[in-house]
Amino acid sequence: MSAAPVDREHAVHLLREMTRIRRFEEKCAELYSAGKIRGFLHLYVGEEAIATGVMQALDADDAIVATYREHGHALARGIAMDALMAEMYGRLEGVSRGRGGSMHVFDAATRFYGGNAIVGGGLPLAVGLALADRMQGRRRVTACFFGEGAVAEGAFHESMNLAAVWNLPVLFCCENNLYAMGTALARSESETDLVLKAAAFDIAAWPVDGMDVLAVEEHARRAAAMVRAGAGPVFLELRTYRFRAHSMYDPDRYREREEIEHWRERDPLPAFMASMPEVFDEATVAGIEQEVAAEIARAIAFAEAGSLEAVDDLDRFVTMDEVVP
Amino acid sequence: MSAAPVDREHAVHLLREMTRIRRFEEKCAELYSAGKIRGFLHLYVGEEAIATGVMQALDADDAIVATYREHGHALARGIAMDALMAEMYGRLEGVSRGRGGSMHVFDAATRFYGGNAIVGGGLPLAVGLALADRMQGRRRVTACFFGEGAVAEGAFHESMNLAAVWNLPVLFCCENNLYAMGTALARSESETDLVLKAAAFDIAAWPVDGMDVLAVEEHARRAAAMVRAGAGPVFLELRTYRFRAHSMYDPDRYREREEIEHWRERDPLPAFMASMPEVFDEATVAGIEQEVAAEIARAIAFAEAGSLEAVDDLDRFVTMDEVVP
Amino acid sequence: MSAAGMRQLQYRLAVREAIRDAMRADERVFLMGEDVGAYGGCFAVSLGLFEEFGPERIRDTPLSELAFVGAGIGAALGGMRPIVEIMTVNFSLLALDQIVNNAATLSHMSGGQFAIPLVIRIPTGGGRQLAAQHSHSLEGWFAHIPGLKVLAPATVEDARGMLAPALADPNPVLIFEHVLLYNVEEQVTAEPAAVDITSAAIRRAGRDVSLISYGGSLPITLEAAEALAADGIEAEVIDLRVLRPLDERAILESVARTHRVVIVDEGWRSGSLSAEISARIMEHAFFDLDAPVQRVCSAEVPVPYAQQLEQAARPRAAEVERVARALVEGRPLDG
Amino acid sequence: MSAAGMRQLQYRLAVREAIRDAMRADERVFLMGEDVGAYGGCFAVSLGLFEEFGPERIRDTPLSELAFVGAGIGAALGGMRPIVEIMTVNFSLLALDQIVNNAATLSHMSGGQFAIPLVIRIPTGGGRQLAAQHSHSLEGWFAHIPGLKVLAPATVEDARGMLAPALADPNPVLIFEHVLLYNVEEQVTAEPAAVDITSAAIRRAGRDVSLISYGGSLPITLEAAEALAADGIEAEVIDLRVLRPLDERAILESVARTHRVVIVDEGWRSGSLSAEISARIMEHAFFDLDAPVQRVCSAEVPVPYAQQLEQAARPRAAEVERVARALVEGRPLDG
Ligand SMILES: Cc1ncc(C[n+]2csc(CCOP(=O)(O)OP(=O)(O)O)c2C)c(N)n1
Ligand SMILES: Cc1ncc(C[n+]2csc(CCOP(=O)(O)OP(=O)(O)O)c2C)c(N)n1
Ligand SMILES: [Mg+2]
Ligand SMILES: [Mg+2]
Repeated sequence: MSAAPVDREHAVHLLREMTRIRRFEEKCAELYSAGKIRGFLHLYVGEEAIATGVMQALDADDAIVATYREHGHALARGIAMDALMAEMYGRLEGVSRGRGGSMHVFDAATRFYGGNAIVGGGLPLAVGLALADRMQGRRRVTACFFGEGAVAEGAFHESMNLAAVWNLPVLFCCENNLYAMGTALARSESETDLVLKAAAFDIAAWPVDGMDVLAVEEHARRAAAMVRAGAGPVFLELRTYRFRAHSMYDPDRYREREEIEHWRERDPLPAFMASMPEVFDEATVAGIEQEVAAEIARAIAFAEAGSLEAVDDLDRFVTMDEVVP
Repeated sequence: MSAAPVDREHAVHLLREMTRIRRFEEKCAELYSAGKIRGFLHLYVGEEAIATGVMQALDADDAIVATYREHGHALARGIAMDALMAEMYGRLEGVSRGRGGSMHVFDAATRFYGGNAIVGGGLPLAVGLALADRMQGRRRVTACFFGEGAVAEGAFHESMNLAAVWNLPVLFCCENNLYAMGTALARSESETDLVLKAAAFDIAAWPVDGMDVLAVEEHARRAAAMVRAGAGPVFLELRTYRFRAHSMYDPDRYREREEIEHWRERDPLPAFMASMPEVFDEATVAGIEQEVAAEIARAIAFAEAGSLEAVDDLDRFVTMDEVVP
Repeated sequence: MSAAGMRQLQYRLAVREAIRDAMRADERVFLMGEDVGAYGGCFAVSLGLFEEFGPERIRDTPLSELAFVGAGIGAALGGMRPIVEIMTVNFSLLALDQIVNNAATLSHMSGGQFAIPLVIRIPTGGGRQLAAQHSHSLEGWFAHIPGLKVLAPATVEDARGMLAPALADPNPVLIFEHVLLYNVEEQVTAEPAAVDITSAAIRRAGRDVSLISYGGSLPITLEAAEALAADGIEAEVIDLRVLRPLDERAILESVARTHRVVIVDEGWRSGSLSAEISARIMEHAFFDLDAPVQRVCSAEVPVPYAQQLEQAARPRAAEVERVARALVEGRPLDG
Repeated sequence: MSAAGMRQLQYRLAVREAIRDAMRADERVFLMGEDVGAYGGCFAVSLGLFEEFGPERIRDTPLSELAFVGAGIGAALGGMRPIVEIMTVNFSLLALDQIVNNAATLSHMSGGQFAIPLVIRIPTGGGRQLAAQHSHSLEGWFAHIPGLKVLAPATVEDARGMLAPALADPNPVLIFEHVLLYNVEEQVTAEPAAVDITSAAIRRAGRDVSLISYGGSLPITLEAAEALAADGIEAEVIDLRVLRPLDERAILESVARTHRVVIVDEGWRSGSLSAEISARIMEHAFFDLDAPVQRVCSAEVPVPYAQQLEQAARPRAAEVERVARALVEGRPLDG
């Protein structure tokens, strides 16, 4: 556990955020089995500390680019849970009018640029968003989340180099959960030390314990400060593990029980609670769980009550009539 | 100059090979101005030591994958100059029936797989050729030539990783002539030490003086031996310079005269001659030049006398009727 | 197995059997792609093959579509018979350079010195609420490229039978498997019957109108044909099977029999394969036509997640039926 | 400058002037691509702009087509007005994932939250003996993708005038410049005239047959029209200008006037844009036709280097003339 002192209020905030994600994801799994949510569903259970910690380091006008496993990032960024749930339901009231679903959460208000279902597909977008900031003299950060599997893609290589050679304000957040679907990192990368990948581009990089929310926050703040100060991109390898299968379709045949158990023992929520017993007494924790349960209940009610976009609007926004936002 | 002892015969062979390339390229430039050769023409003048040196390390059944700047590789590999010249002329007697031209030299007999006009496009092919050898238990090497500009392509990144993670017999020969068309390496790569690129894949790599034919041969032999022995891919950064413009279209506005002059002083042909005065007396050199001049004259005569493929054969080989070779 | 040597077989298992048979028959054949091995395949097509053939021949790849597709081309040049699986058609966009600039050109450009006996299997199509980056139908788009052969098995028999001739073909062959077909079960002969990869097939006889379709659209086309039959309209249903090169003769012969055509294609309407078929009929059977050839295609939108929107964007049996009926009854369709 | 405020201008310089004017008028506009700066552009289009605007706004990129095209999308999302140059159309295959999966989908998929005011300029086409990896004509292929707009300036005026409206458009706009047009010189108004990016243009009036073409094929189409005119056959020549969305009305109106159509398209015949145009005429103007719509396209082969082969593979004026003449004289074309 990191030694950085945190006040009670902030600690509670962090646990609340992680709990919101954890319970939201668990509920999504249920709703998927119940047929309320369709398509592909990728859960963030086990990785909550990363999105939660990194978002603490970002300002309101910074940008986020994420993947198909982005519910946690969306919630931690402040996207309303009800609009997020409505999106899962494919409702018009969803963040993307129900057109994107689980893999395509977008929110212009919080500069959340998706939700990208192409592995590596978001990295070039992040480079471009950062380029726009740089050319317009804005001191904003673009945080780009992707899994370790994306490191094998050409898009990773080209984007890292572009960001570095142009000295762009991109915070690359590699969520290394050791598996890309069923493929273990060692079976897909000849060099498994991802920090060395960044070295090939002369990009500042270091590993972070992705199961420790305070460590993530601390390192994300340091990295974001460097990026914001104009030091160029930074690459963080956030070491974590997904407690559930890759998606609801995945029978999870390729991981050893022991390995899963080992990581479950490092569950970021209990670990954080245990690290601050003075803060997280039973009452506090129960209070958080109650708030979150209520929020989720409201979100489901909102989604259930949502409407379906009219089929006549199918063609809307294929092309735009004006520049937004 | 490297200290490896070379016998007279071999030294003469090396100079003859480099001279064949040098004079062939100079003649191609003339013929291009005369309108005999069309399309894009990329000359290898200044880089002769690389193709010449590396080919010494390859066996008859090894494979070569090159780029659009491949005349030198083709000649050093043993492709007949007359068939090569006929290809430049677009003649049916050309190595590729006149269909490929300067950028697309192919020769099944010497396992020369082109001639690829997509920067980085040859690397995945080389990986596949090596994979086939590995799966069929053959101890062959696939030598893949590409320029330093290709290092920025996703294809480079993905191919290096595949070759390494599967431990494939690929000899990656990066011809670092400091420019990709008009773009200096420092303007296109945040990390200009290319050996560090290979480190990101845990691939054995080292720089070689590409202007010293003996050094190239020595290091290529060592690298090829490692690859052949099953040690996995090796990456050689061959440092060189092109004395001429990128292509016949290039006004060469982006390089300093001094820089060009500096490198011309390291011209691999005179440098090699000067390093072995006991071998390269006037008579010997004159003899080589005469042989080469005669060979080129024969090649031109052959090309001039060549025929044009019948227009009715345009559709031939769009799809094949049987597997060849 | 039922009597008469027939048995019920699922499309997914048919593909798996075809891969297994090919690998047992020829040492040079191997399967390569993302999660085809330990995971068992994104659509469980290769489930169990990893155990039988091991990691060398059921080869999991990193997420590097461009390089492993190119490696498939190189391996074919090197004497192997690779089956490369691209997990979903939209990811094939990352490998298009290798497919179009290399696989499709090397034989011709080298003057016939090299053949590329490569098979690329690509799950394609929408209908599963996977949204705009996982629901493309690009098979018709690939059919534009000279040097490639493009197959679209629409039946379990073709799913099982097309792989062998594709592997025997000296050219790059792309096999598009529609994701909605994987769970389809049909009666097939116990032993694989040899099928060609050159001709279209008549899936239903009928003299009133030709319904031309392929791949994932065949089921709704047959459904429409049944509905029409209930009203005495007999539709001939053509399954193209091979999208490149097109079996033009089969198409024109059908037009000559029925004089009316509706093409059903899941591709986005503009520039879809249906346009090429309509243009060929225009050029070679114009005077056989009693009415203009019609098309039922996908709406020209990125495929949305919401079920009602996705369904509205896809070709539907009811629409095929409506258009065919109007053609036969000579009612105007425009406007 | 000649009288009447007209002047002679080269296509290449027209594009350069358009870029310069756009960059002077709007700080957010910048040009990004391989060797657009220090080198002056592969086709010398951007020559001199580096000196005027500097390396930030005339931005040389590494050889990373996928990432810098994606960066263009991101920069557009971030408030810039990028002009991304892909050096040659065949390299665009490396960037297709970003163009098709991101640029074409984000607006629709996000429910209209984002626009992508991005321009991508792509030199296209063959005819310069650059062989199979440098001579593609894929503009019609791109026109299949919903969410994109596709332009093909065939005249110097359009080369100069289309960029401004393309930059003002909130959507990704692809501008295909045929490499054979760069050296073309034409008389244009001294000051750029405003042109639309929505409609086709009639480049020559005539009542006997419609010749529909675009981009690099317009010159040979006009050449064929002149040859026909010498024999009293008056062809109406339509320049599509916009390949997506097609100006269907202009096409149908022309058919209504002439009742005969030849489409000239440098794309490979099968699945080229010409097929879509033929299919649209089939659907909406069938009964206006006196004869089947014909197509003159490229042979379906990887473009060869040898001059006689490349020329044989390309659409030629003589062929357009032959086909048009046969149509008008009512002679059969088949076989
Ligand atoms: C280009 C591309 N290839 C393949 C896929 C299929 N796919 C979806 S997620 C995934 C695994 C990605 O693993 P990783 O990047 O580590 O992220 P994680 O799922 O572990 O968070 C794969 C292969 C895809 N969506 N895009
Ligand atoms: C994918 C791709 N992008 C761009 C080009 C245009 N192009 C041809 S050669 C070249 C420079 C390549 O430089 P390098 O790899 O260093 O090789 P060199 O020419 O110096 O030998 C470029 C940009 C191309 N052929 N392919
Ligand atoms: Mg992972
Ligand atoms: Mg170079």
